[in-house]
Amino acid sequence: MIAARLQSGPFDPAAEQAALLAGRTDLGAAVQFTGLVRADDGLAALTLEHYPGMTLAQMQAIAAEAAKRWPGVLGSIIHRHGRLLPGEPIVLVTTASPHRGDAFAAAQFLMDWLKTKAPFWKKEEWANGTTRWVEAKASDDAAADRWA
Amino acid sequence: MIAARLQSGPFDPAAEQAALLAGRTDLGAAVQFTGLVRADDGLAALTLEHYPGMTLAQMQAIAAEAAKRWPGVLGSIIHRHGRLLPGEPIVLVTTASPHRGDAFAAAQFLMDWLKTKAPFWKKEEWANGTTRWVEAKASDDAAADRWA
Amino acid sequence: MVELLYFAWVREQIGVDAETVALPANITSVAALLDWLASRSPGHAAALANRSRIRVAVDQAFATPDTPVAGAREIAIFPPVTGG
Amino acid sequence: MVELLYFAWVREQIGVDAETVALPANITSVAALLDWLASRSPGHAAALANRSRIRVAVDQAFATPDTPVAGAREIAIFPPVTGG
Repeated sequence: MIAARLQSGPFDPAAEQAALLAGRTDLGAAVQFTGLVRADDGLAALTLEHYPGMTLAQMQAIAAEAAKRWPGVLGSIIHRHGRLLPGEPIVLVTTASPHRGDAFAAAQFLMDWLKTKAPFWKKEEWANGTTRWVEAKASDDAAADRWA
Repeated sequence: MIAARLQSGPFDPAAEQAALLAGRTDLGAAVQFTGLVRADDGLAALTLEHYPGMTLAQMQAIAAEAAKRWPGVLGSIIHRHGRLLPGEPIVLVTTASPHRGDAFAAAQFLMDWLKTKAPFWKKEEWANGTTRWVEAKASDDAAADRWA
Repeated sequence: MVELLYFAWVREQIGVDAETVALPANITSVAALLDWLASRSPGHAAALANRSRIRVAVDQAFATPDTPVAGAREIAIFPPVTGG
Repeated sequence: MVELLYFAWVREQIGVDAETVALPANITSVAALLDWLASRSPGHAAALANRSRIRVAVDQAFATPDTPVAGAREIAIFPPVTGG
């Protein structure tokens, strides 16, 4: 079971991982990925737009695909929307599994598919008021194609 | 810079990650791996023996190798020793990087090398008092060989 | 009638986030829809000028240029996604 | 004199966690050291019976069977590692 959530507020990585591990002693590996607003070029903020009717459903479909490919993996994915400041977390992927290989693979798969198959769009905003929509990256498509 | 610590007590994943990210806005990705005592076969406890003079130095050498291979990655590795109960965390690897690929790769490398190149030995203990030293796994050697 | 939804810079260039249109009977595919939409205003034309930068979802499922649009209730048009 | 350290089941089978020995002059490599040690007691022999399951560190650096031991201060003998 891999849950999906879409929210504007922050998330609590420790609570997400604890929820997966609670009452289980068969899980030897937990992986957590946090994506953050990067601002090395002076970015002031990032706004994440989503498709209200489709984005959560698509996240759930991505989660279901990961659960099918790695049946022993538990997990959750949380993606934020709205305006976020440099350093703020955007996305959290948590996986747990008996062995580390599956936990790492499922977490990477979930991120690669979230990047390329979930309808979100990032708009960058600088201190002088200029804005720019982030371009999709070929490297993200290549990463997603690994799992085809 | 990737730090290494060897300790008997527990660790705080959130604090480890916060320490890497503090004051930085150039890091877009953070990965955390937690290894836990697995007890699906009725294990009562696990004792981790180490080589006092060598283990920490070897962990530091592994950390230095990762820092050399992924120069943009910050990180820390913490490994516990002593007697641990099912569900308790054994090892924590935390990495942060501008992009997710390097953060994931460095975290997996660190785990694969810790498993095969750091002098630790696990002794399993069951409720009836029997004990057994864990055998090294060929799959761990294969995982480490990926990075040769 | 079909509800058209626009996101990100497609929305900004067209100038509205949604519009309800009656599709002519000869508009049967996503590709034909985009051609027809591009003729509706300079904003539509600018937004849809480079089809390689346009993605479409028909009734909330990702579509290709030859996906049928007959009977669709909601068609979303947007740039390649950049979440995560 | 060299300090020998034993870990995990090697330590348990030999029965001590460390011993200080004077190496005979003809013991120049790790392989020769293991052969010589195996003759010291039934416990040593049992612990070292299967060399494929034995790992050695000379002065805290991982060694191979042909690593020299002359001048070493500390030699550790243990099973393949199982941490992480």
